[in-house]
Amino acid sequence: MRIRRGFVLAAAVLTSALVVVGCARDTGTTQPAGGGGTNAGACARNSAPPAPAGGAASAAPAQPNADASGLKVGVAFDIGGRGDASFNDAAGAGLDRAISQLGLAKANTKELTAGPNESEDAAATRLRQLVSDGYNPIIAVGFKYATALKTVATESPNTKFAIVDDSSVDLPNVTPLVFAEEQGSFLVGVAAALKTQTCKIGFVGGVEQPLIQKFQAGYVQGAKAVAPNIQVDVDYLTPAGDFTGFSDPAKGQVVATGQLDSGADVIYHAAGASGQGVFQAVKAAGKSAIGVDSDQYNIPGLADVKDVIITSMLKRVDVAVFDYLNAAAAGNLSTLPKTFDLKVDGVGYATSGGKVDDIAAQLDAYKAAIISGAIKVGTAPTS
Amino acid sequence: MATSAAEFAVELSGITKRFPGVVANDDIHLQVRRGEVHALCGENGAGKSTLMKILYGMQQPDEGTISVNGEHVRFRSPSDAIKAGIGMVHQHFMLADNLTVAENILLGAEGLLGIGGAARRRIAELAGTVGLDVDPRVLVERLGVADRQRVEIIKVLYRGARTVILDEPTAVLVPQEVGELFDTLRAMRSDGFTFLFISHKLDEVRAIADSITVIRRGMSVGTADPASVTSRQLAEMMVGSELPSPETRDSTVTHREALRVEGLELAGESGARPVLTGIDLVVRAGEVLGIAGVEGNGQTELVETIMGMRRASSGTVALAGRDLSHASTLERREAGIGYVPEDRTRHGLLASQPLWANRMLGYQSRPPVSRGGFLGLLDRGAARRDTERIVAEFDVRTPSVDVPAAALSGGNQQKLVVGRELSGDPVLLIASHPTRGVDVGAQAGIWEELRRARARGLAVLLVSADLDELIGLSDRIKVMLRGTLVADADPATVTPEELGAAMTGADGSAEAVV
Amino acid sequence: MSAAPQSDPRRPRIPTWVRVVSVVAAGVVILSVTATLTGQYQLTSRGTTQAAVLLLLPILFAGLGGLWSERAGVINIGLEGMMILGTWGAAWAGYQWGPWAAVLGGIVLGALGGLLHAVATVTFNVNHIVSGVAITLLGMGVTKYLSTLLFEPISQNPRQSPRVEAFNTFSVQPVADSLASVESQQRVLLSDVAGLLGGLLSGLTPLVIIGFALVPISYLVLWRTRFGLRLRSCGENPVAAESLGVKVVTYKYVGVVISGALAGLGGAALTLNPGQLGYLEGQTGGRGYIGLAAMIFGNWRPGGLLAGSALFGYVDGVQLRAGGEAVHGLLYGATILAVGLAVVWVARRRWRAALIAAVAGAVVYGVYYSIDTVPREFAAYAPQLVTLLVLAVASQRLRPPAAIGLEYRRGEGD
Amino acid sequence: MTRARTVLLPPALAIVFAALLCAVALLISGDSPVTALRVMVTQVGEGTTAVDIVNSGAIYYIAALAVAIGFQMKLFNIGIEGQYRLAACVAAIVGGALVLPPVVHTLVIIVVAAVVGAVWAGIAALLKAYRGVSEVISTIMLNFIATGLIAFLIRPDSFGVLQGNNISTAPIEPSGHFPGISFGSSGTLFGMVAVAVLLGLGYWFLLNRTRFGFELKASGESPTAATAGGVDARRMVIIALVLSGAVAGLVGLPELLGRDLAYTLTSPQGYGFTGIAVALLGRNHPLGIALGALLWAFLDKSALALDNVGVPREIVLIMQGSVVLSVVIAYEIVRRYELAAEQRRVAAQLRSAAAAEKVAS
Repeated sequence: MRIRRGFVLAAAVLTSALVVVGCARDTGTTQPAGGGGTNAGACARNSAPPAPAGGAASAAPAQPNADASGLKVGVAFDIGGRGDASFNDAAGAGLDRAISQLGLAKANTKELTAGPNESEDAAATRLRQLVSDGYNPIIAVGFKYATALKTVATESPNTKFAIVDDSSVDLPNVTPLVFAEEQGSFLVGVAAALKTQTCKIGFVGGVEQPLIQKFQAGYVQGAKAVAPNIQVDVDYLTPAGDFTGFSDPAKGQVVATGQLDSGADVIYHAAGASGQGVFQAVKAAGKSAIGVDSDQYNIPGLADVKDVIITSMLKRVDVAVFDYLNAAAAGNLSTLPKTFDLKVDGVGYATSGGKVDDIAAQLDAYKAAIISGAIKVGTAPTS
Repeated sequence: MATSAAEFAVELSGITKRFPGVVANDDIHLQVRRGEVHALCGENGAGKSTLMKILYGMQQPDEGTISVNGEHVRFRSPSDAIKAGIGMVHQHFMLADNLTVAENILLGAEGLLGIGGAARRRIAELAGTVGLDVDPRVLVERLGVADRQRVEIIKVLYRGARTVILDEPTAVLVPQEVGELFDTLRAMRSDGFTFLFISHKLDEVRAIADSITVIRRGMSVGTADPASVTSRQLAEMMVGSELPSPETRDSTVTHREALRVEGLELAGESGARPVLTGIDLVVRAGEVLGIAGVEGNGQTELVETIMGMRRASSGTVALAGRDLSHASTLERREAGIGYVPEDRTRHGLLASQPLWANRMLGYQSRPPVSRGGFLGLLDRGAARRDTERIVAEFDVRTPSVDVPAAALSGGNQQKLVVGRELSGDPVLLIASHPTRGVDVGAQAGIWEELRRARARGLAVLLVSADLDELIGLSDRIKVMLRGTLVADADPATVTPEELGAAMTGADGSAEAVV
Repeated sequence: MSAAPQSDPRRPRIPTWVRVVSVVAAGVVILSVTATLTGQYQLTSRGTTQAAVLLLLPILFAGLGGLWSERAGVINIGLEGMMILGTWGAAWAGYQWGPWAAVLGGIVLGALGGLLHAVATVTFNVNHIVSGVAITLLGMGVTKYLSTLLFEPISQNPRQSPRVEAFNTFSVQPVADSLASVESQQRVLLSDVAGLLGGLLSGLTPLVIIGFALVPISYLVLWRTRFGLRLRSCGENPVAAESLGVKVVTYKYVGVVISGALAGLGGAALTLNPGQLGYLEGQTGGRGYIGLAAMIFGNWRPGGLLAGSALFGYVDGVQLRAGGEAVHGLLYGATILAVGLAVVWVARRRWRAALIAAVAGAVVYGVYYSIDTVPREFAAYAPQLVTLLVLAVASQRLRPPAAIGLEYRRGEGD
Repeated sequence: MTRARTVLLPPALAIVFAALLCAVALLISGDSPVTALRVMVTQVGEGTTAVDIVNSGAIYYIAALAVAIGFQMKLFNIGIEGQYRLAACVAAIVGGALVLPPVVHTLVIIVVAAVVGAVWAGIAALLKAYRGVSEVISTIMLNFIATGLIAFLIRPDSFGVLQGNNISTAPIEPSGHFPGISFGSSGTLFGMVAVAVLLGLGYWFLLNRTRFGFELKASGESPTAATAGGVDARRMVIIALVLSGAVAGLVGLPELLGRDLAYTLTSPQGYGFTGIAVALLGRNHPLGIALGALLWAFLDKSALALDNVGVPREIVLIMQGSVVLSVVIAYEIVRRYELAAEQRRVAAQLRSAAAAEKVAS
């Protein structure tokens, strides 16, 4: 009895459903799938800004190389350490350059690496170990060291410290090494807007936190500066505090594929190791991707996807570390810039692979406009 | 194979099995002729079950030998025993509720006919012979007790066993069903099957057995001829002394109502038919009210509903005039209900806790165990002292009150539980199978305590499957069938057979039996 | 505890396949209606299905692992640890000898974890959850140590393996193409079915095939062979099984080791995931636990756990691909579902259930009506939220193996 | 004597076994276990390590107590992780928003944290008690959801404040701090360490001296017997989980009130899982847990020194994992052996008593 009633009900539902089968949908909104271009032809692009007075952008005068043979340099890396193909590696590269160019002795350097989810006191202990072993200066890589550094730097006023990605520690012996990620991201946003065929581009962030939002903000602003009606798909893998977003390529792949399916053809990622998934998705779809932090075209691990990487937003932690060590060796830290921005080549874009050579002029024009102050790049997403 | 040796289907000699602290079997000898029903008698805990587990390969003897059909065998596991043609129907059903009837039968015997059509046909054939009328694809959980036993027997037959061990097969059956079982056994005996029939129900043993072996305290004390031996003689062989009797003497029934239950109903789980319907009963101070019934007819649920462990869907429970229908189990206990649960290891004791901590269970809110107060502070000293009192008064054999409950024998555990539940002057004692799985000495002691408490004016609601115990102790008996009380009986005149008829509804009426 | 038979045992229940087909059909119809009415066509697009398959695969393997272990009576909350071991093993074998070696490597390392769990729980009778937690801890430790030791010299990164070659993907070509053309016509229901099916038939890897094949295989082995019957009997009533000559300890060991192997296979699926270079520390991200939840969700049955992992993969795929708006659209679908259930229950005269469903539907619709999008913070955890809600509604109808998690010792039955 | 053996032998065996395992692993990888051990032990005297060990030990201790409350009745609160993080976040938000007199401010923060932890655990408790949802699964799911909730709460447009590239809650005014004991250059002991000790005492008292503790243990030992003994199983599930959650809510406070003064994106995670491990190590006994917590903290903190001698720090993770697994196995073996011995002893005593009786009569 009960079963029969169930069947009748199911049949009723099915019949009514079948009635509507075949009715075409009112497809007024965005079409999914198929990569069908939405308004490819209608991607109006502004022309590049005029070169500002004073000619092309000139890099800040480089400081002469000092002799760093007397320094003992300690480096505390963030989670991942050397080999992360990201800012830890970049910091390491800066140190290596100091060894080769400034006469810093390899034996006089020491590198320690943070573990995941560790407490503040572990970070502090790491810094203290470096202090007590006589390292000076000491470079902390990553904003997670901020609190620990504040403690340790207060304890050891005679040791010089630098911290990458943080400017919140206000002590005389702490030098912040922060970057204008938004400026570099602006430029790759420009590149994306110039390269897109569909007038739709994507951004994949690893974890939705302020640092990554700076990348997003600059990228979107740059793209809109070129093509005001461009669509930018912005997605994050995980919300703030859930750091698995930086190490989940499977999710990166899914998100990127979603953006590609909805018509985006250039995707910029700021998602750490999850970016591997983004590259794979882009490669599978035969579109373009933009790397982050270092020149990802040249990373050996990404060799098989490098042909889709048209450029990378460079965050020159290596430059900052090198410059800092150089300044420290010279005994004058005041020559360091407050922010490593476009002007001092603290951020920039990569040209490896030659995929942006055709738009180099426009990119340089925007770069000059930013350096001259004609374009101000915001650090927080507007929406 | 020597023909003379093959006279015995099974021969056990010198079997000894020791457990930590206990010698379960001590040099036991047992000879079972082919084609006979051989009864193995002994009181609870005498070592019958251990012996049969050894014969069935579930346990290995420390000493002694087993011969089957005159050949020496060593059973490392039940599968060895099954290969030798020995099957066992366990006292507690060895069925997996969540598997189908067919799966339960086939399990372990898939090699015989596979698990396909041939097996299904064989099962259908066997089902016909034991009268099992269910689809073999249904889950066992949907079967009643009698059908479950039929499945158990099919399991053994399916494996082609020629020698079948029946461990207390009648414990869950009413007399009529026992008769049917015996008919089946006799028919199978004439087909050449051999049975080892374990029981302590002496009348049944004398009715079915061709020969009897009695064991006591792990030793075989002799064999008897069922044709000539009397129940009394058998009993004395089993116990080694005169039988205790559960008979009560004078009536101590008063007019004070201790427990009044009216219109009690318990709904079944998710739409199933009600487990209890329209239960009305009254127990007076100084009275023992016995509840008879085949297991699974709602006695357990009745007791647990009165205790507040199950929520009645309607009806009232009043203790000495006070309505407890909505009280919690603890409140009911505090109001003066003592409770001897049917399964002391599951419901009565905390096995790994010391005896004094077990004294607290159910009394954690009352003196002498509790000091009361907001935090409910416990008085461990008082708990120990009172446990020592129980140990002394109820003759609990234990070296101290600090040993864990699990270290005690079953009888001593039960004495502890009874002693605890008679503490604090209860108004009503609910005793569920109070002497199940208890040795004869402890049984007598428990009966004596119940009688004494009754004389002091305690009301007792007694649920038991042991009809002798029920008739001997009760002042009145009510019969329970399919969740309702269907008949009243007077223990002074009723016989176990009449009670059995009422328990199965075979008397065709819900009127009083007597 | 009531021993009373609940219904007439002479009649078997409604065939399972009828229920499965109706549930799937109802699900598709609800999704189709939702997609049409909310304009969230991503809900039934081929890409979403593909994403769902990609995301559900490791969960499915873990869930199957849970099934094998728990059917043998051993709770396996160490699936996460075994999966981590599997990712490492797959990467280690995979970068040297290719993808099939990776599969084998994952299986072997996962099985080792399972063996450890079996030793602890079956031989030593350690509480199953305790052992599972300990194995997860150990799995994390061992893989980190081994990666530092063996991967860092090659990959220059202690947290990541060198690149592991993955399987090529393939599609069931003519069918997939014609489905794609139907999907692009945007016809109600037809296009939705085409999208959902199309996703299932394209972008396949051998592991996807293995994963989906293992569902019926697990069913057939566990429910239709003597081996399976014996294994399940150990989870239902080990004492009875032993009394019938089943070597309970052996079967439990086999069940738990297979469980570990399947979890390890799940790890391999992560390592070989398109879009992955190989082993990456922390890449399991709790998928082992989610697999366990999917299995419980699926009532300890292969088809059910497939549904559980599919739900999880689908919701995750939707939220990752299409974000909060699509999850918002799902709320609409949930409303339809609740109303539908209410109607069914009214027809069956189960007033209370119907009322609850109706109220739930109203609440969900209220939420749908009052917001435009689900904040990313919640959308990201929509799968977990859905799992929790479904368990809250359905958990009392679940039927775990009777002897699960219980101590069993040889010869102790009575 | 027997008792001491039962209690002390298993962990000792387990630690030795785990240490041997690690030594073998180190030898295989070409490192010296002796050096590793020496460096780790020496590290305790360096800098603030000793104080850090006690501080972290206190945090692990609170987490493990929270776990142990549930374990007593065989409830597995895997959700300590989500409970403490959410509690710390909300407590930091409330603490940062309020201006109150000293002591009161601190107390309010503590109460808020406990309540939030209790509420979050309460969801799992209600689901378990009324819907039969396994607390293991529900708390795991709630951990994920808590992460989302926290992310939502500390968004700059909710309650968050941008601190450079980090987001934190508004810092708590000095009146809300829990003052610690300073050892100068050796660090500052969190004041909450004292609270952890008090919690341990309270746990012991509750368990062994009160009706609630008895009912809790009884429910864990045998739910059926407890029910027959008048213990309301559903109520116990709810109380035990809620209490466990309330204690879990305090896990984040030593660092919040003693050092960080705000909840940030980078606030540490994972204490919940450490708590489970430590509770297992300490076999739910307040003293055992304390030792387990200190051992765990020692391994965590001293491991930092391994970097100095080039030994992979991850060896400590193997040590931690294997010590937990071997300790539970060791406890089980010893428990089984002791029960059998006890039964033999009882039987022997009764036999000799019976024999004496026979002789006397």
